[in-house]
Amino acid sequence: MTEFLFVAAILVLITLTLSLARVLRGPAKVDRMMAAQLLGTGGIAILLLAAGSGLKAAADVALTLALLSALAAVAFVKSGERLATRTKNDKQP
Amino acid sequence: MTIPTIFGICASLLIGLGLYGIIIQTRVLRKLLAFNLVGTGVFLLFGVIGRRGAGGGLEGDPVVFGLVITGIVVAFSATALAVAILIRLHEETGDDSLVDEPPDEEGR
Amino acid sequence: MFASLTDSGVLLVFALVLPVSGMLLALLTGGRHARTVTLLILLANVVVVGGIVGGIWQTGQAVNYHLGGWSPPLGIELRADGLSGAMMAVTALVSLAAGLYAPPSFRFPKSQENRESRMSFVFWYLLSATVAAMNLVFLAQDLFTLYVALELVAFAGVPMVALSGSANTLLAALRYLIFALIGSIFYLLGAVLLYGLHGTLDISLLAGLVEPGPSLWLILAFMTVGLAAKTALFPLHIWLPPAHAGAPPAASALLSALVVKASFFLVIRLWFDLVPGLPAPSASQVLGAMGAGAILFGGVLALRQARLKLLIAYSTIAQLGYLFLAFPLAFGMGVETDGALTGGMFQAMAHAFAKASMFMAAGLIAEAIGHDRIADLGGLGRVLPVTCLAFGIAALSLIGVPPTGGFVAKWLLLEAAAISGQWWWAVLLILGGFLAGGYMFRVIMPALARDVTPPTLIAPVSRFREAVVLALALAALALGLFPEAPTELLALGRPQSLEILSP
Amino acid sequence: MSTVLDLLTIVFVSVGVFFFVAGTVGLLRFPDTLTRLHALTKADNLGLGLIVIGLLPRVDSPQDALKLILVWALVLVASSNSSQLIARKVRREES
Amino acid sequence: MNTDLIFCMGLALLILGVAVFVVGSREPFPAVVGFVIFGLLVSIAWMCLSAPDVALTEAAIGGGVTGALLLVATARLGDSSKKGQKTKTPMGFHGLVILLCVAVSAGLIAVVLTFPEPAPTLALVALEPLESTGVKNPVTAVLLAYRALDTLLETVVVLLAMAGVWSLAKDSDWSKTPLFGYSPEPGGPLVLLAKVLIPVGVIFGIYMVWTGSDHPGGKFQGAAILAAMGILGLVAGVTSVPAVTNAKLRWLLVLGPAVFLVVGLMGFLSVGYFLAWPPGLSKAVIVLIEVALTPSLALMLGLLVAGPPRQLPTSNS
Repeated sequence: MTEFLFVAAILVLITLTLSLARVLRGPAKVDRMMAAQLLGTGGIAILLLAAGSGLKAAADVALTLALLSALAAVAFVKSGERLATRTKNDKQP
Repeated sequence: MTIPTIFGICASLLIGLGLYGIIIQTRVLRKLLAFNLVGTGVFLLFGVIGRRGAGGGLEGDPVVFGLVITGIVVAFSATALAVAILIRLHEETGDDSLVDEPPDEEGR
Repeated sequence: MFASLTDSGVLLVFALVLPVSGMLLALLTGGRHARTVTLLILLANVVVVGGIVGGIWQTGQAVNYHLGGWSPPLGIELRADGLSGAMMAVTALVSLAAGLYAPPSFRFPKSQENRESRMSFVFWYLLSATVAAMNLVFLAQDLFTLYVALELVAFAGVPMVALSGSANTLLAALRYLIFALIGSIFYLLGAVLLYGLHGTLDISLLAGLVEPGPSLWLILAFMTVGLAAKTALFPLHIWLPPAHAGAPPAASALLSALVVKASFFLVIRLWFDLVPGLPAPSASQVLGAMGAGAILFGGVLALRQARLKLLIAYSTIAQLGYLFLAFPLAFGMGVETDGALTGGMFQAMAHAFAKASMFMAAGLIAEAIGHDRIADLGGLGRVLPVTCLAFGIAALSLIGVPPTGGFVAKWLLLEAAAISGQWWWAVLLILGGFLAGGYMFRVIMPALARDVTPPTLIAPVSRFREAVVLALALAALALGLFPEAPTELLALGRPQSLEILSP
Repeated sequence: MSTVLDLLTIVFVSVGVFFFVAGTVGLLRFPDTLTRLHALTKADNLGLGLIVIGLLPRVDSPQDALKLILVWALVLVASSNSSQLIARKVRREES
Repeated sequence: MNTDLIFCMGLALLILGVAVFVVGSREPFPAVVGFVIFGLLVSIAWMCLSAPDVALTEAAIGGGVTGALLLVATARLGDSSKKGQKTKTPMGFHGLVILLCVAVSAGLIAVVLTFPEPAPTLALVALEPLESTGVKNPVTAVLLAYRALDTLLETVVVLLAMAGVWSLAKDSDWSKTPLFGYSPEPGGPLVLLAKVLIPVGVIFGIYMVWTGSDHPGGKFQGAAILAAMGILGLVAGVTSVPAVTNAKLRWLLVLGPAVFLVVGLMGFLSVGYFLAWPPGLSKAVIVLIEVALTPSLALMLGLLVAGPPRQLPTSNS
């Protein structure tokens, strides 16, 4: 059973790698931020799977991440960034 | 290949990569990010050493893990201080690189 | 098991607890009280350090203390040998002098009663912090505690650089912080690897465990380069001149006299205590070559500065170079010569007094005549005689003219060069003396000139502050007049290998 | 009994992981920001929720179960709120 | 090959990939987003290394609080630098730097691969007196008994850095309050979010401190979570910071370190050593110190992020 949970964790890890592509490509800041949010949720999922396989403390780490990923998103929105702006290097490929 | 070895190599590469960033990047914020990569690499390396030192029913060397926690807090304080200076510098000069300002003409 | 309160080891604890409580009290009381509290703490620190030095002197051995009763490798040990005692004494005196000199520079707002101003609060707070950090550097025996100490030193030094808040000083502070951070993280990397190899961070335990080999050389390289960057050793020096020249005079004095010595002291601990004599002689020659680069480069640039504070700052780079000559002179030919270490430490102490005096004198000059352009200092000796006298004595010590502390330092280094047959370092020492003479006389000769109209004073100079500056210069002189006691102190409580070799 | 619970875990976790994959594909393939936002909220809320349900049979105390559900609830609140914030701001900037 | 090994390898590769992106990305904003993700992945790596205490610290500080700090910093610094980008590094220098960094990494890998077997460790030494400290979490015993000095000094480091941040205020702003980010718009989903998250976070932060003596967790993790909640409140406009000259604020900051010092000095009287805890009362003393340190530390960490005291911006951005 632990094996199965690890396989599931590996699969989530692969989806994280894929959504990393959106962080890399942008184009708008909001795209990068959203992809980061998905990565955050994915990380939480991995930690919960670890907690399910007996690593109890992983649930606390997941809870911490859940609380703090919200902070990052809020700081981003309120920081006065123009979200829809594309970053400079994307305009000139 | 064991888990400590994997992360040991990962940490070594992080340190080299971060050092490259610190030297090459001209903007201070990017230097700080690179410095944090080096810091994380050093802490991970320490963690690897701690994991290797598992024994007596413990899954790692608690002394190492305690010190790493201290190190992370110290590195954070350093980053926060640097960011604060950087923002203040930016307010004064509108710039955020370490390129020289024209020096003060008048001695005080 | 029960250590009584009269044990001199307890004083080591108070050398840390006092300045830390000074920080807490300054934060708590704020305003005018911060100054009073800090000055009292600095005085008490002089007494405590005096007690520690007395303890080392009487027993002839290092004083140590196991915190919480836990002994290494699990716990942390504080240990004061002769080197620590001497450096702590210098720190206590210089910081007290800075505290006595500073008040007029950091006035309080007149309108409100006990409301504090930014600069005064920050300065007094950082002064206690500097003393705490320096004492910790000299006392800690644990490589990780020393890492925390290094960060404390940096976090106390950086805001001091930026105290005036101008764009130039902010830039200098930022640059300094980045060098300091990289330096300490590479120092930590070395410490971490040592733990991985030997399972302890205690210096004296490690000294019995380390074995020569590629791993050790890599570790030593990381730690030494990291610490050299923090000491502003050539070619990692670029951050220093703007940082030291831009701070208020009392802060510049602390930065140049004390803060850069912290990382130098750790290089000494590393090479002389952790791996005594293990590295190949060629490694110490590389350190010496960097020191030589600093002496020449710093000297030449000091010759070309137009402003007094910058000249003094570049002279710091050159004088720091001498410190690193101790390594090739001690280990360069495969034989350990004890005089080299003593010479290096003498240089550290004499430079601390002389440079603190010089920066504070420059501060008085700038306040009195409104600028510090070297070209317009002609005839200054007639209007500010005491300040110029202090500056002159300090300059003689930096040049290495007898009978100053700087002379003893350079003489001991020359002697070590002769004993170990390394004539090239002797040539460099003499050349460095000429350079220092050149840039110092650029200031002193015009100041003594009789045929020019002296600059007009725009503000009166406090006699008391002049006395403080002069006292520091006299301390540098005293080191040269009475060199026996400090020499003996430096040799106390040292590891066996070096004691045998001492004459 | 345990095989039934194991089967439950396998089914729910698998479907949860599937939603993560779907969300990622959406994030990569959908043409514009707001549809991507839509894909994202679906994925993390549903995917994580299913994984939590799948793991519930495996915890050994009610506190631990509560913790898992709390994590999910937090992610739900945080992501829906921040998505709303982001969407508002993007709309305002685009108009 | 085992699945856990495959997972760790994938994770290590992903960490390295994100790190390359953080260093290589041309613009600062994507690099910072990359860094936040990096922190998240590293905290999972700490779980792989069986160090849950560190994983919690990294999740709270490395990912969350640092992330917020850097995101706001990039926004205030803007996208382009006036002078930085003009200076091109010469090719020869670039090559030398690459050579240096490759050499550093290669040297480190060589040391890692030749670490002694069996590994030297203090695990057994640390375990032996664990019972006398009364706590069950050996990491807490390290931080508050065997190496309590490091922890005491670390709070001093944070306090010093915080004063360093304050020192950057303009002279006229000294009696003002630290502001984080921009002045918030009242109402909206943000306030709701803050009102839901903050109570949960505060409870969780306190739980973290409370559980720390026996299970993974402790004051640093708890304080970081509390600090994060404070920052969230600040951003949402539901909490505010008093002026840095405020006496109550100063008291609260000093409280933790002062209790630590005083209790440490009492060790002289009870056991005969500074920072020694009386046998039997060890756990009580450790818990007392943790409880006293938490609010001070949380405040320090939050104020580190909040920046120097500033005048409220008059014009709306």
